[in-house]
Amino acid sequence: MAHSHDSNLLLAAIPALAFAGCLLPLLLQRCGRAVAAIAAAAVMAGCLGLLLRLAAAAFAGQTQFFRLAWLPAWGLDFSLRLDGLGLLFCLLILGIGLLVVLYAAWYLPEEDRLGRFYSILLLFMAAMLGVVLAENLLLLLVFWEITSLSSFLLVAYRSDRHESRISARMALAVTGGGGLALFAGILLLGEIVGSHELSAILDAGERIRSSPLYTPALLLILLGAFTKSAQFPFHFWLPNAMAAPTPVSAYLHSATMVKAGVFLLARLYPALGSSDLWFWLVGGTGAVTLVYAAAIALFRNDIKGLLAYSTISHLGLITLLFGLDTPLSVIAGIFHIINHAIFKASLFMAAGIVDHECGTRDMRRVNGMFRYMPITATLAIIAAGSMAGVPLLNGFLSKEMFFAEAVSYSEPISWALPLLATVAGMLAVAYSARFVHDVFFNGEPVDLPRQPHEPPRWMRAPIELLVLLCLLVGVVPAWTVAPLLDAAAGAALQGPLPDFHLALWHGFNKPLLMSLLALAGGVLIYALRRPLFAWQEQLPPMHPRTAFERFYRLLALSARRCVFLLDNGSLQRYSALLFAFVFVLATWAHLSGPPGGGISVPALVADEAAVAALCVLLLGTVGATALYRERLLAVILVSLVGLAVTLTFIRLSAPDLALTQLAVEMGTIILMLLVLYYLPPRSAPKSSAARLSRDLLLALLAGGGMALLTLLMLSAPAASISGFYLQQSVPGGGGANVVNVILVDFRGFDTLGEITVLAMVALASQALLERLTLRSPAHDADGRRWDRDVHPLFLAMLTRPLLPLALTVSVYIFLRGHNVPGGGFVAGLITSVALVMQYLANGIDFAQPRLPARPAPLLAVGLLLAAGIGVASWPFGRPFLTSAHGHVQLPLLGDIELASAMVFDLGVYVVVVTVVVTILAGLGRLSLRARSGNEGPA
Amino acid sequence: MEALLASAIGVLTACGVFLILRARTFPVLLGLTLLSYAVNLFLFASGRLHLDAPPLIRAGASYTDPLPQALVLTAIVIGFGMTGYLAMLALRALAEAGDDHVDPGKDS
Amino acid sequence: MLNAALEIAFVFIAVALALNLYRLLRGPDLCDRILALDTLGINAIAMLVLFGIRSASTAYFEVALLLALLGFVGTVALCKFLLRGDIIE
Amino acid sequence: MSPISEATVAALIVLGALFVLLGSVGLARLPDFLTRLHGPTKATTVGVGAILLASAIFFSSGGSAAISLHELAILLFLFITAPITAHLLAKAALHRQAKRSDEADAETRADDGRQAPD
Amino acid sequence: MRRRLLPRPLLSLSVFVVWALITNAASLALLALGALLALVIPRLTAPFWPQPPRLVRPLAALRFLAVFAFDIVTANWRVARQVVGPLHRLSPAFVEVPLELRDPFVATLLASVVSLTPGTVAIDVDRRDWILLVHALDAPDPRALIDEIKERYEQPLREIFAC
Amino acid sequence: MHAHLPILPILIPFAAALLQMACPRLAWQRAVGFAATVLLLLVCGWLTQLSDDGQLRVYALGDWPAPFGIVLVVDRLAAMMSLLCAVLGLATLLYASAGFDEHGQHFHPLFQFQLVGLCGAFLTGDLFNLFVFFEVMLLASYTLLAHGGGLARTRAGIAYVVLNLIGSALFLIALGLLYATLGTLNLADMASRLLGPQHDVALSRVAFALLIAVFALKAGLLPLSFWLQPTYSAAGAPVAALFAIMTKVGIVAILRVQAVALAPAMPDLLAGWLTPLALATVGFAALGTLVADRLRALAAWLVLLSAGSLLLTPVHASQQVATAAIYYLLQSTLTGAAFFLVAGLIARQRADGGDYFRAGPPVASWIRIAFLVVAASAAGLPPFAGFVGKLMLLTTLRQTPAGTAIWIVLLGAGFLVMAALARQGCTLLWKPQALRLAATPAPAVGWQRALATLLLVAAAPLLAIFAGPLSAYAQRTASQLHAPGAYVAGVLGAQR
Ligand code: NA
Ligand code: NA
Repeated sequence: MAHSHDSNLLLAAIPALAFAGCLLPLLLQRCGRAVAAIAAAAVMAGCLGLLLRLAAAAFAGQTQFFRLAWLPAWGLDFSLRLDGLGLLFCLLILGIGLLVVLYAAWYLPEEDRLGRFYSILLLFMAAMLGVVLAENLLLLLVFWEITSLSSFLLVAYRSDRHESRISARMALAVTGGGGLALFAGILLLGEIVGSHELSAILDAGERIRSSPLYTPALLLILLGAFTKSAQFPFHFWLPNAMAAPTPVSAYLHSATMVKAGVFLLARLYPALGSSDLWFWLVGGTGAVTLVYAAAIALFRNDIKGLLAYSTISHLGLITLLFGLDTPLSVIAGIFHIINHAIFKASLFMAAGIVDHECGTRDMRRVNGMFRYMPITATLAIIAAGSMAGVPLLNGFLSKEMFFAEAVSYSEPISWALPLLATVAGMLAVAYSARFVHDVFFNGEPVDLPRQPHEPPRWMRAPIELLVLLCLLVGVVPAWTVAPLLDAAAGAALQGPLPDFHLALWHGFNKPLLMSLLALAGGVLIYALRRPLFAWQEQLPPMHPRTAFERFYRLLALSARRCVFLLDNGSLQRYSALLFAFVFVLATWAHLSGPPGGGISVPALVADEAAVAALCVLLLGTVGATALYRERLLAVILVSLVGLAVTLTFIRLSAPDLALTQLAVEMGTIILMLLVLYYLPPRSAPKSSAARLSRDLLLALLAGGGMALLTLLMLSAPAASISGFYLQQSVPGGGGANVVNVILVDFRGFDTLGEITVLAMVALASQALLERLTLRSPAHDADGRRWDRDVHPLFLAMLTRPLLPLALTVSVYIFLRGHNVPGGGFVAGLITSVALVMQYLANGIDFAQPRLPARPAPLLAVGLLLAAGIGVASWPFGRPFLTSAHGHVQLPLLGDIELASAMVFDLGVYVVVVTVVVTILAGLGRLSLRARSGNEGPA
Repeated sequence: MEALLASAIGVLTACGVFLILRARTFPVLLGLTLLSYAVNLFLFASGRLHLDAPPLIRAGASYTDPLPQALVLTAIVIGFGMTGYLAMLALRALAEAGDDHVDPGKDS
Repeated sequence: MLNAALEIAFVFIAVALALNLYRLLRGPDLCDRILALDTLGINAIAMLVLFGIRSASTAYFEVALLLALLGFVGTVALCKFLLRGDIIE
Repeated sequence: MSPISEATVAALIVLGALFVLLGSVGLARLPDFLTRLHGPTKATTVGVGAILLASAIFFSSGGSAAISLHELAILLFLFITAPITAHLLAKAALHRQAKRSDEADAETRADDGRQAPD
Repeated sequence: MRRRLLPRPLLSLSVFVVWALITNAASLALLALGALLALVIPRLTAPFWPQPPRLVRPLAALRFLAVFAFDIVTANWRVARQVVGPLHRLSPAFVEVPLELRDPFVATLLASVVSLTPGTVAIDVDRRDWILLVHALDAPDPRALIDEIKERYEQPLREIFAC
Repeated sequence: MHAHLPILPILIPFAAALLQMACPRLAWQRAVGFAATVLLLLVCGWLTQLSDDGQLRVYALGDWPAPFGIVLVVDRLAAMMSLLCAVLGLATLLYASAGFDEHGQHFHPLFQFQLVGLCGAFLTGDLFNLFVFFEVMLLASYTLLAHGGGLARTRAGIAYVVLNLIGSALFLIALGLLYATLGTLNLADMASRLLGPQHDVALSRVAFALLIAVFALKAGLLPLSFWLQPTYSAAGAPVAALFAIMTKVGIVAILRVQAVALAPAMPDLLAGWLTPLALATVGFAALGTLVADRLRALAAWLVLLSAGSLLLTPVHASQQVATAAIYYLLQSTLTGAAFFLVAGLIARQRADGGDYFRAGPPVASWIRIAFLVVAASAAGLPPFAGFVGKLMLLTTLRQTPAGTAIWIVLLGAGFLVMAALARQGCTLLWKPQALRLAATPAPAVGWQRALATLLLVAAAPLLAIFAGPLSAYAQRTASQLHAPGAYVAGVLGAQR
C-alpha cells in the first residue's frame, strides 16, 4: 500500500480522525454526559482544524488528493480529493455538526448518557465527510451506504417506539435501495470510463454521454441521488424520519445527509449533465418535488412535518436548478444548498425547543409562543423569513437567482418555468407564514403538557449563530459567502465561472417582481387557509408508514406464496424435482453433444442361470414395489432381490462382491425387521391418481433412462487403467485377489474412508438412539398376540456351537482374502452376524454382558490399526499407506506370506464387527425401554 | 446378457424411484435399497461383463476388470451404513413425532 | 458325460428354482413364502457348486460356504418377527 | 480325471439335482404348510449333500494331488442350520394357525383404530 | 492341565476339523494355525456357551453318526417317493415324544436329528414336561414312530453325553 | 513431516477423533479437539503458505502413482479451502465447547470426522475418493445435525439424508459412466483422456452432467436445494456455522471439474442452464429471507443465496470470474458462519423467545453490534466483506451474456435481504416485550461463545480491509485453477 507523491496525508487524516473518534463518546460516556459531548465536539473541532489547514489551497481553486491502494484491480481505492465543492460541504458538515452536538447535549433527556448517540452521530459525520471527500466513486458509495446505515441507527434511536423502528426501516429501505442503484450506476460509469476515479470521470463527459450505457448509468445514479435527497416520488421516507430526535433532524434531514443526493448531482454534473435526458429527468423531478412538497407542507399540523416537507421542496428546488443545466443555475443551486442548510438547521432547532418546552409539536395546540419565549421566537421568525425568501435574508438571494434563471431560460418551456417558480415561491411564503403565525401567535396554547418558557442559554446559542449567518449572508454576501461559493462552483463546473454578481440589490427587474408576487400571493393563500384546510380534510389521508408496512407485508406474503409454490415442505416433492431435473439434464447433455456410438452390445451369451437370476430379480423387485404396503412381504421380496443380485455378481465373475452382498443382505434384513416392529401398521392413504401417475412417469423415465444408459455404456469402447492392477497385484501388492489388493493397498485410502463412515454410523446409533423410547406393539399387524416363547430352545442351543464355528470361518475368510474371495470386511460381517445371532437367539440380556460395553474405543482401535499401519511407512520415507509384504520361512511350517495390508484388513474387521453389533444391539435395546415404558416395572 | 442386465438395472431403478416417492419412511427405505442395488450393478457394469473370469490371479487365466468391483464393494458397505443410519433416523422420528411421515415439516 | 450330467442338473435346479418362486409368490401364508425363500437359498448353493464344477473353479466356494453358514439368519429373523415381533429382545 | 471318478461325479450330480428338484416339488405340491415343510428341509439337504460330494470328488481328482474337502464344511453348516429353520418355521406356522381359529376374538381385541392395509 | 488348556475338547476338535475342512488342510502351517484356533476360539467364545454337555463316549458317537447317515439316505428315498406320489395316501400327524434326557442342548441335538431325518420335523420341546413335539409327514402309527425315535436316537445320545 | 504435509489436514482430525473415541470424558475430548484443531490450523496455514509458490504438491497414497493410486493434490485452492475449514472448525469448536457438546454423545469425534471429510474433499484428486469423503462428510453432518435432539432436527435430517442418499447414488452412476468411457477415476487423467479420441463423447457428457448435478445438489442449486434451508435452520448454532462451508464443497468441486476437465474439452456443458438456475436460486433465497420466521432460518436462506451467487461463476472459464468467486466464497463462508453464531447468542440471551422474530428480552449491546456487522455484510452493504464480494461479482459478471439479468437479480436480492434484515433485526433486537416479566438476568454468554463469535464476525471487516492482498491471492489461485495443463502434468507427471 503506497500513496503517490501528489498525495496529501493531511487529507486522509480528516476522515481517519472522524472514524477513529466515533468510538470516543461511547468509551467516555461513563464519565458523564458532558464529557461525551465534549469528546464529540473535540473530534469535530479536530477535523475542522485539519480542514482549515487545507482550506487555503481549495479556496485558491486547487484540488488536493490523497491516494492509497485498496483493491486496485477492482477499481476500489482509498483515494480522496478536496476541492471547493468538498470544502463547502465539509464546512457545512463540521460547522453544523458542532452546533448540533452542543444543542443535543441540552436537548436530549437527562437520563440518556449520550455516548451511543454521539458515537453514531460521529460515525454518520465521518461517513458524510467520506462522501464529500471521495475521489474514487466506489469509495464514495462505501461512505454513502454508511450514511444510510448510521442514519438508520439515528432515526431508530428511540428504538422502543414502534414508529421509530418503522421510520428507520423505511428510510433505510429507500435510501439503501437507492444506494444499490447508485452502486450499479457507478459500476456502469466505471465501465464506460475505465476508471472509478472522479478525475478521470469528470474529464470524460463527452465519452460518457455518447456511450450506449449513458442512459442506464444516468438513471441508476439519479435513482441513488433522488432517494437520498427525498425527491418525488421517493420523498415519503423523510417526513417519517422525523421520528428521530430533533438534533438528528436538524443535522441529517436538513443540512447534510439529504444534501448528499444533490451533492452527487453537483459532483457528477460535468460528467453526466448537458443532455436532454438530464434536463428532463433532473429538472422535471426537481420541479414536481418543489411544488408538490411545498403544497403538502402547508397542511402539516406537526411543526417538524411542515419543516420536513419544506425541506423536500427546497431540495426539489436545488435539483431543479441543477437540472436547468446552465452554469448560473448550478451556481444558484450550490448557493441555495448553503442557505438552506443554515436557515433550515436553525428552524429545526427552534422547532425542537418548542417541542422540548411544550411537550408537543402539534400546531393546533401550540399557539402564542412569542409570549413565552420571545427570543427564540424572534430567531425562528427571522429564519422562517429566510425560508420564505424575504429580502435582507440569505434565502432571498438564492431564490432571486432561481427566479432570474427561470426567467432567462428560453427553450423549451419559456413561459412555464417562471410561473412554476412563482407558484412555488407563493407556497413557500404561505407555509412559512403558517409556521410563524401558528406557532408564535394565533392565540393561546391548548392543553400543553408543560409550562413553556425560554430554553437554557446554551441550547439557543446554535440558533443565534445560524440566524446571524442568515443575516450576514443576506446583507453582505460578497464579503461572507462569495469566496466559498466561487470555489465550490468552480469545482462543480470544472471550468471557468460565468460572470455573476452576489448582491442584495440588482435593480427593479422581473425576479424582484416575482418575489413580490410570491410574498403577496403567499400571504393571501395563508389568509384563505380555512377553506383550504377544510378542502384538504376531505382528501383521503396518506400514511406512508402504514402504506410501507402494508407493502412489506404484501411483499412477504407474495414471497411466502412463491416459496411455498416450489417448496411445500414435502420430501416427495423434493425428490420428484430432483429426479426430474437429473433426467432432463442427462438427456440434454446427451443430445446436445456430438452423436454417441449408439447401442451395439457385444452380446454375451445369457445362460439359463443368468436368466433365472435376473427373472428372480425382476419378479422380486416389481413384487416388492407393487406390494410395498404388505411390509413384511416386501422385506421378503427385497431379500429375494438381494439373493438374485448376489447370483448375478457371481455369474459375472465377481465373487468378492457376491460375498459382500450376501453378508450385507443378512444385516439389512435384520435391520428392516427391527424397524418394522415399531412402525405403525397403518399405511399411508392411497395417493391421488395425479400423484400416482406423476410418480409412475418419473419412475418409468428414470428406469428407462438407466436401462438405456447401461446399454450405451456397455456398447462404448473400453480402455481402462485396470491392466496395471492385474499386473501389479501379485508383485506389487502381494496378493492374487486383485479386488482385495485394490481395497487394502492400491486404493486403501478409500477403504479407510469407508470404515470411517461405518464407525460413524455406530457412533450415530448411540447418539441417535440415546434415551429414545418407542411404543411396543402388543400384537402383530393382524391383531395376533405375540407368541409366549421368547427364546425358542433349538435356536438358542444351536447358535452356541455355531458361534465358534463361524469365527473359524471368518478367520479363514480373513486370512485367505488376499488371495481368494474374502477379506476383512466379509470376515467381519460373518463374525458380526454370528454375534447378532446370539442376540437373536438368546436375547439382549444374555448377549450384552458378554461383549465389550463401550464400542467407541473398539472402533478407535480398528481405525487405529488401519491408519497406524499406514503411518508406519513414514519412517521408511514412504507415503501414507505404503504396503510391504514378504515371505517368512519357518521351521516345519514352511513358507508363510505376510503383508502389512493384513493389519489394515484387521482394522477393517474390527470396525465392521463393532459397528454391526452396535447398531443392531442398539436397536434391540429400544424394545427393552419400550417394554418398560409400556408396561411399567412388570 | 447385456440387455438382460440393463433391463434389470432399469426395473430396479424404476421401482426404487417409485418407492422413494412414497410418503412413509418404510417404502422410502425399501426404495433406497432397490436404487442402491441398481446403482451397484451399474457401477459394476462399467467394467463390462465377463463370464468365468474372476480377478484372481492364476496362470493363464483371463480376468474381468477388478477396479469396478472394488468400487462397488466400497459402495455396498457405505450403502449398508447409510441404510442403517436412515433406519435409526426413522425410528427417532417415530419416537419424537409419533408417526412415520417423511416430510421435514412446513414451518421449520 | 460330466457335461451332460451338468446340463441335466442345471435343468433340474432351474425347475426347482421356478417351483420355489411359484411358492414364494403364491403363499398363501407368509410362512410359506419364508420357507420358499429359504429353499431358494439352499438350492442356490447347489447351483453355485455346480457352477464351480462346470468352470473347474474354486472361486464359487466361499459364496456357497457363506450361504450355508448365514443363509438361515434371514429365515430365523423373519420367523422370529412373526412369532414375537421383536427379534432382539 | 479317471473315468470312474467322472462317472461317480456325474451320477452324484444328477442324483443331487434330482433330490433338489424333488424337494422343491414337495414345496410346491404338498397340501398344507407343515407337510410342505418336509419337502425342502429333507430332500434339499441330501440333494445339496450329493452335489457337494460330487464337487469334493471332482476337485480332489484334479491335476494336482491336493484333496478337496471344504465342500464338507458347507454340508456341516447346512446340517446345523436346517433344523433351526424348520423348527422356527413350524412354530411360526402353528402360531399363525392358532390365531386363525379365534379370528373373531382377535378382531374385538384389535380396537385401537387399526385400519386394514389398503 | 488338560482342562486348563482345552476346557472344551469337543468344541476344540470341531473347530480344528472345520478349519481343516475349509482350508483343505493344504499345508502344515495351516494345520498349525488350525490348532492355534482350536485353542483360542473356544476360550474366546466360552461365555456364550455357559454349560456345554460333556462328551463321555466318543466311540458311541461315531456309531450314532453312522446310523444317522444311513437313516437319512433311506428316509430320503421314502420321502422322495411320497412327494411325487399321490398325496391323499399321506397321513400327516403330530406326535408327542416324552423324553428322558433333561439336557437342553442334547434335546436340541435329538430334535436336529429328527428334523434332518426325512419325514419328521421336530417342532418344539416342552421344557416343563420334556415332551418333544414332532410332526410327521406320514405316520399311520404314531406309537411306532415314538419308539423308533426314543430307541434309535434318544437312547444313544443319553449314553454319549451321560445325561 | 514436510513430505507428508498434504495428508496431515486429514490425519490430524482423524487421530483426534480416535483419541476422543478412546475416552468419553468431555474434558479430555475438548482438550484433544482443541489441540488438534489448533494444530490443523497451523498445518493448513503452513500448507497455504507453501503452496503459494505455485507448485502442485502431489501426495501419492500407498506410493502408487496417479492415476492408479489415489493422490492428494495441493494447489492454492485446496490449501486455502483447508485453511478456511480449519478456521471455521476452530471457531465452531470453541463455541460448541461452551456446553453445546454436552447435549448428546460423541459430538467431538463426529466433529473431527466432519473436518476429515471436508479437508479430504478439498484435497483429493481422485473422484471416487471424493465420493468417499463426501460420505464421510455427510454422515458426520447428519449426526451433528441431529445433535441436541428435537423433532425439527430429526425431520429435517430425514429429508437431508434421503436427498443426499439419492445424490450419492447419482454420484456413483456418474463415476460408473466416467470409468466406462474414460477408464480412470483420477480427475487429471480424465482431463487428459477427454482430449484424446478414444471415448464416447456423448456418454462422457452425460457422466459429467450427472457429476455436476451431484455437486449442485451439495452446493444448493435450485431444484436440488430444498434440503438446505430446513437443515441449516434446524441445526444447532455451531453446527450450522460449520455447515456454512458444506455448500462450498460442491461449488469448489464444480469450479475444479469445470476448470480442469470441462473447459478444455466440452466448454458448453454448463452453459445455458447453470446460470438461469443459479439466478433462480438467488431469487428464491431472497424471497426466503422474507418468509423466515427466525434468525437461524434467515441465516440459512442467506447461505442459499450466497450459494446461488457463487453458482453464477463456474460456467465462465475465466480467471477474473474465478477470482471474484474465490473471494466471495471466502467472505460468504465466514460471514454465514458468523451469522449462525450470532443467531445462537441472540437465541441464548432471549431464553424463551429464542431467535424467533418477536418481542423479547434485550440482548447485550455487543451482540447487537455483531449482528449489525454480519447483517450488513450479508446484505452486501459496505464497508464489509460482503460488499467487496458483491462488487467483484457484479464487475466481473457484467461482461457475461447474462450480465444484465445477473445484475438485476443480485441487486434486487440485495434489496430484499436488506429489507428483511432491517425488519426482523428491529423486531428481534429492539422491540420491547409488552409485558416485562420479572427481570431474570439474561443467560451468560460465556467467553468461549463470545470469542468464537467475535473471531468470525471480525472476518467481515478484516476481509474487506485486506481485500487487496486477498484478491491478489484469489487472483493467483484462479490463475492456477485455470491452468489445466499444468494441473494434469503435475498430477500425472511421473507417468507421462
Ligand atoms: Na398553532
Ligand atoms: Na428388540
